[in-house]
Amino acid sequence: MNIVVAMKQIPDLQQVRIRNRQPVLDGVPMTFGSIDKNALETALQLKEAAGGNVIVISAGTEELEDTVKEALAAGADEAYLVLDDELENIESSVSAHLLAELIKQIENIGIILFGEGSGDNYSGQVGPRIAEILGLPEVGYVCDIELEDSRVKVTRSLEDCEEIVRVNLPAVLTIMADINEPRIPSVTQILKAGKKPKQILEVEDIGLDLKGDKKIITLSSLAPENKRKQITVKNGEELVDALLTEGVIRR
Amino acid sequence: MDLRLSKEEELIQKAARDFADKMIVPIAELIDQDNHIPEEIFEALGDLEMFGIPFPEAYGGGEAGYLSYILAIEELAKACAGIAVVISVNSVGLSVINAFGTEEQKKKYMPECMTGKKIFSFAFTEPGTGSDPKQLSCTVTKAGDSYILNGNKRFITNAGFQGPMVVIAKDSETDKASAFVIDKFCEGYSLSEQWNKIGAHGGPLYDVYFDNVKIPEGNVLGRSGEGLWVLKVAMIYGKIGLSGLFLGTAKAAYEEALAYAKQKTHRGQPIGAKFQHIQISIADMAMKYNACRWSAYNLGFTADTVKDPNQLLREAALTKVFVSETAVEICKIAMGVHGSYGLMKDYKIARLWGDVIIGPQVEGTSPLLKILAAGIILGD
Amino acid sequence: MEFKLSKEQELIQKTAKEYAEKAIEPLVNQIEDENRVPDEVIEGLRELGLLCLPVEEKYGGAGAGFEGFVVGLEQLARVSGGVGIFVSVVMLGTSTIAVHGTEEQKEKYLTGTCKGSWIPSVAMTEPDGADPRMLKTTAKKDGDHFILNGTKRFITNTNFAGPMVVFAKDADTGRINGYIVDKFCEGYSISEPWDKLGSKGAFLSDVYLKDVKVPVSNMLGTPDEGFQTLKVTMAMGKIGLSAIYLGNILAAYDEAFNYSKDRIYLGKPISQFESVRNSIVDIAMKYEAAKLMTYRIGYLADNTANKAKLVKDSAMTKIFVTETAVDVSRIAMNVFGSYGLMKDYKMSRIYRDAIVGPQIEGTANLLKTVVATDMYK
Amino acid sequence: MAGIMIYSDKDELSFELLSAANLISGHTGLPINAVCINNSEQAQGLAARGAETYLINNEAINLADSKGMASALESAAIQLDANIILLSSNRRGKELSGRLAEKLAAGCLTDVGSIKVNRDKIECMRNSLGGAVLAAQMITSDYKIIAVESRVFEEMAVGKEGPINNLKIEAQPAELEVLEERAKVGDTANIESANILVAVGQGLKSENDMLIIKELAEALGAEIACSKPVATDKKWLPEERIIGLSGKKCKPDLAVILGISGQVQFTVGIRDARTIVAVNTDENALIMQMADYIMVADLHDLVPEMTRALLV
Repeated sequence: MNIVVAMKQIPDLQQVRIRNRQPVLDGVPMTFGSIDKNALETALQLKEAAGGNVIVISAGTEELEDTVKEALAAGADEAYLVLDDELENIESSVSAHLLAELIKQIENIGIILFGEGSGDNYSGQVGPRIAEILGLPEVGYVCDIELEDSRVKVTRSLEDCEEIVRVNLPAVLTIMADINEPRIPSVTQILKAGKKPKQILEVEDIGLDLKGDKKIITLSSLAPENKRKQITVKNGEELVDALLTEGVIRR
Repeated sequence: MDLRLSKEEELIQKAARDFADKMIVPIAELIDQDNHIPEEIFEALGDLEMFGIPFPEAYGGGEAGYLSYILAIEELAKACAGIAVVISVNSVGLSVINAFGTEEQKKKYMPECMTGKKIFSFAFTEPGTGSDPKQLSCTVTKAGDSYILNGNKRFITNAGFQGPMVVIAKDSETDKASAFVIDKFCEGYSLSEQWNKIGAHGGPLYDVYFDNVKIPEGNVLGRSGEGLWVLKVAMIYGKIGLSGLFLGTAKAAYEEALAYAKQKTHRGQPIGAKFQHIQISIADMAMKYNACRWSAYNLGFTADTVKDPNQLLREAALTKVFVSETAVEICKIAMGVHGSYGLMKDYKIARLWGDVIIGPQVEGTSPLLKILAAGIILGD
Repeated sequence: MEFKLSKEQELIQKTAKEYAEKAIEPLVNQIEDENRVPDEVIEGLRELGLLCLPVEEKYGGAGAGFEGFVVGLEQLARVSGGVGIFVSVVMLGTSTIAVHGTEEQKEKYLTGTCKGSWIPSVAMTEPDGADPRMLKTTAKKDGDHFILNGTKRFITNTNFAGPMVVFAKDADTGRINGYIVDKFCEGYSISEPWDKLGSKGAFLSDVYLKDVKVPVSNMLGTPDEGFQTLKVTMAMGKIGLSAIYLGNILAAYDEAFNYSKDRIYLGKPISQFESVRNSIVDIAMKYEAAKLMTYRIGYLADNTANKAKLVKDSAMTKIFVTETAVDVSRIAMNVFGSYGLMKDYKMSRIYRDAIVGPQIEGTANLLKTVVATDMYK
Repeated sequence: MAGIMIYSDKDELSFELLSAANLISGHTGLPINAVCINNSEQAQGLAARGAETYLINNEAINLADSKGMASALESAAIQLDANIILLSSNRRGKELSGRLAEKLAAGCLTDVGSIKVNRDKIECMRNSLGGAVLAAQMITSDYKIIAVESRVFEEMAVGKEGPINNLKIEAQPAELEVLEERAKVGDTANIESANILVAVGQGLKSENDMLIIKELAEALGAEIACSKPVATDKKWLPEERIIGLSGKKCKPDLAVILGISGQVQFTVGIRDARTIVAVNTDENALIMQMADYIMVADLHDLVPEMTRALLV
């Protein structure tokens, strides 16, 4: 059984600075989103329990060929990638179609894993969209997975309760960050990463028109304005007095 | 030049950093107090293959080169100098086996010393001789197809861990030095009490006593009588490790001071924002750390690309002197930023102060290494 | 990571070294005494592409980038600190125009420098100091011209024809901008040259601007880019100085090394004495560290799109290299003993040159506060 | 073809969506259809708020099966002739929106934090780049799916009664079954609905210090929240209390933020608070720039002092 993990290359958000309300992305290195790393770890643990191969899929700019080493070093066996420098800031619907094409190239799939949301946009759409394209069942916000024969028992964490669900395979699962802690890759794994098999597809191979099929337009994208009072207080008493005067607290 | 880390280098650095943050930082103070590193740490480091970064894959290593090795040692040492000392000395043993060992010796000793379960030592220094090779007093005497080893060695790191040890001793008949591999804790092997070292705790030092230790003939390392060649190679790789190690200590001191300057307030304003002398201190440290960093990384690159051992020894000696001396300067400045608080063991800088002064004193003091480098530079 | 010069950079290094030894070395005393880089040297540098190493090829430069520049300048400055400063200021002028200039400005001034006979200058400092907020030189808009008035201090290469980037305050808006002035235009005059302690050879004077008329098209960048332009200039100046004083260190190293082998004391070369050996190693060690810092800033300059961002790293490098140069000169001087004091020995010049580094383009302590401020951001 | 359709698995969220639909309808004149699945109570609630309500009663539709749910809502949208579909951006809602969007070849925006209608253009604001920026976006496809965060709109008030219609939808066979549903163990705090929050971060030195935080929270009548590392790395608080991009987005009247540096991954979850107090030892910490009241202090000193001041 192959376990597929979808990962998204994003700028290292810790290093993004804001100038004049615009994000400065110049020189910010690319990495995988943090929940994606939990998804990969989930796949690796499933593989350790039940065998099979872990295959990473991703679509992104040419740098992705380097970034994907992070996943291969952590233990993924193989990568299927779409590389194109136009693949920056693409819509969820486009990502879903590109990734679905990659998935179609892979045989004998058991589970397709996603993080519950990407590190940058966190919109959580691509997993469910791919499930729809491929006609597969999907369970989101999974915090526990138990493999059964041709099915899987998962715990879905909702806002107010947990739901234990049994689902037929193949299935799409999106996982929560607290499901595990990603492992630290070992040295030889890191060095072998670049030598692991990679299937690389071009956008033309897939026949998708990146520009033509826009469903969303972005009107503006600015850091939120901060209009705050910025009053410096010296001690706890002064602070409490100020808050009482403002009426946000009562004694 | 291309001063970007490759993705692989970056990932090795990150693996070491993540491990250090998660597993070492929380217990670093405890390691310092107890002068003891928990075995789980060694095993976990073994699993991450941090013991074998530059060594051939065929013997269980990572074959990632010495630049990666320095990147990893820097990160580990930043969290705990003692752990880096253990790895560095272990690597010295591995380096000489790798350079001089027979196929059999390599197969026997290298893989086990990369798992964290066995740890190498290297024994050269003696009580009477300091580090002068011409005055060795440890002797071996040929007896049939074995050698009998007698004598004492001083300040030997990792001597208390299970694993092999390379010993340099003089042949009582030929008067020439040879290198041997022995198993620690074999018959006739015994240890002194631990030396009470000022810092880099966790990698304790012992004196080692050999009382008629029997060494099979097959355990001569390299050719008989060529012990000083083995020593030379050991010195090179020891200095590479120490350059990475004290680079890490320097970084730790710098980061501590920076954090302290941001946090400590004087009349409502952080000292780093208020006082120009604190700002100058911070800039001085950053500048000096940068110089150390490029020197140390350059040494790693040189070790990966340069074949001439003399050139490498020169670079290694110069870099070790520069980095370890500069690390002391950085730590002194960082101490200045802390004021009296820096004297308190509650602050990490107090621990780093004990760690950093070790640098210029070990594996050849700075003046001694300068004599050595001068010989190569002046070509005489 | 790869700490290796490219083949091209190795060749630049070799060319600069050979040219400096062959063509500059014999003239060094003359350059010092006359305080002027001779025309044949300038022409020689221009022909070999050493005058305009980082300028793009399409304007007649060598297109060697800043890494190529520092590697080349190190070798020139090793032979003559004065020539080093001269070349560095040419770089400063051309880079400032290259970063913020319009295509027309670049076409005119960069080409005029690389292929013609111009030598650029940059004028920022004033008698009251070098703090950009305190600039007193003004630019007053008057139709399609600006009228510049003010005095600039310690400006290099003012005796040559060519463009001068003058930083001045807009009389109306108070904003600082760079303006390209043609030297020796109407209203431009210079003082007697300053008699500098060391790094002599590049002409240094004050500049007086009296109702100098500059066409509006000669303003550098847009009105609100002035501060960025200034930052670029500041960063570039420090890259140049790092390379110059790296050359100074290399010169001291060579001198001390050779002297230690030649000088006989008690029947053997002094290189046999431990204290001298120690000194040589100290110098070698410090040279290596300074070299790595300098080459790295060259690398960084080539790989940083926004050159204004180099302010912190270039300042750190400049402080490190110039202060190390002073240390090294002291150590080398000790190797020479009394002989080092004699003008017959090159060491005396190298020593005088070294102390210039930490004092110019921002003193070490001033720059450290700049670095620290950046780090606290 | 034009019309608005709303659906949420949660009653109160569906009442909020009704307000959102009214906003859009007010500008565009489009009719509003509220859909409920196997939940007549919700249907009555919606009708009581004046909605044209459609109740789907078909026990074969499984709420936990996003595939079947998307298919049900697709046919509802077609039958009701609705092209603007508003869903709640809770977990179920987000799963559903992606899936439904794909079915309808629709553009879809989730985690929408505010909606502005500009003539007939619906502009949605949502966080992007890890919360570093706020993007104004618009869907251009025929079908538009918008998943709105909770508490963005007030619940629609009860008013003129609307009709409840029955809608017949065929169920798709589900490829999953729900074995069990269980309440979350332990902490059930809802920091999103608290009026006052005390949020702690890595400035807190030890778990024991949580005591003084509790005292302060009690004195203020506040819920305790935290930045991510306090819950995931240190495990001093449960994950339900995380504020931020991958945690909760809160809009309390007052947020007292203690020892949190203010990375955007955190601030994105609290920047809509009405009043923000930031306490940090570093005056240059990012959090200070977004606070109404700033205090440079060690939280371990300030918190007891503040508690005392509140109790006198």
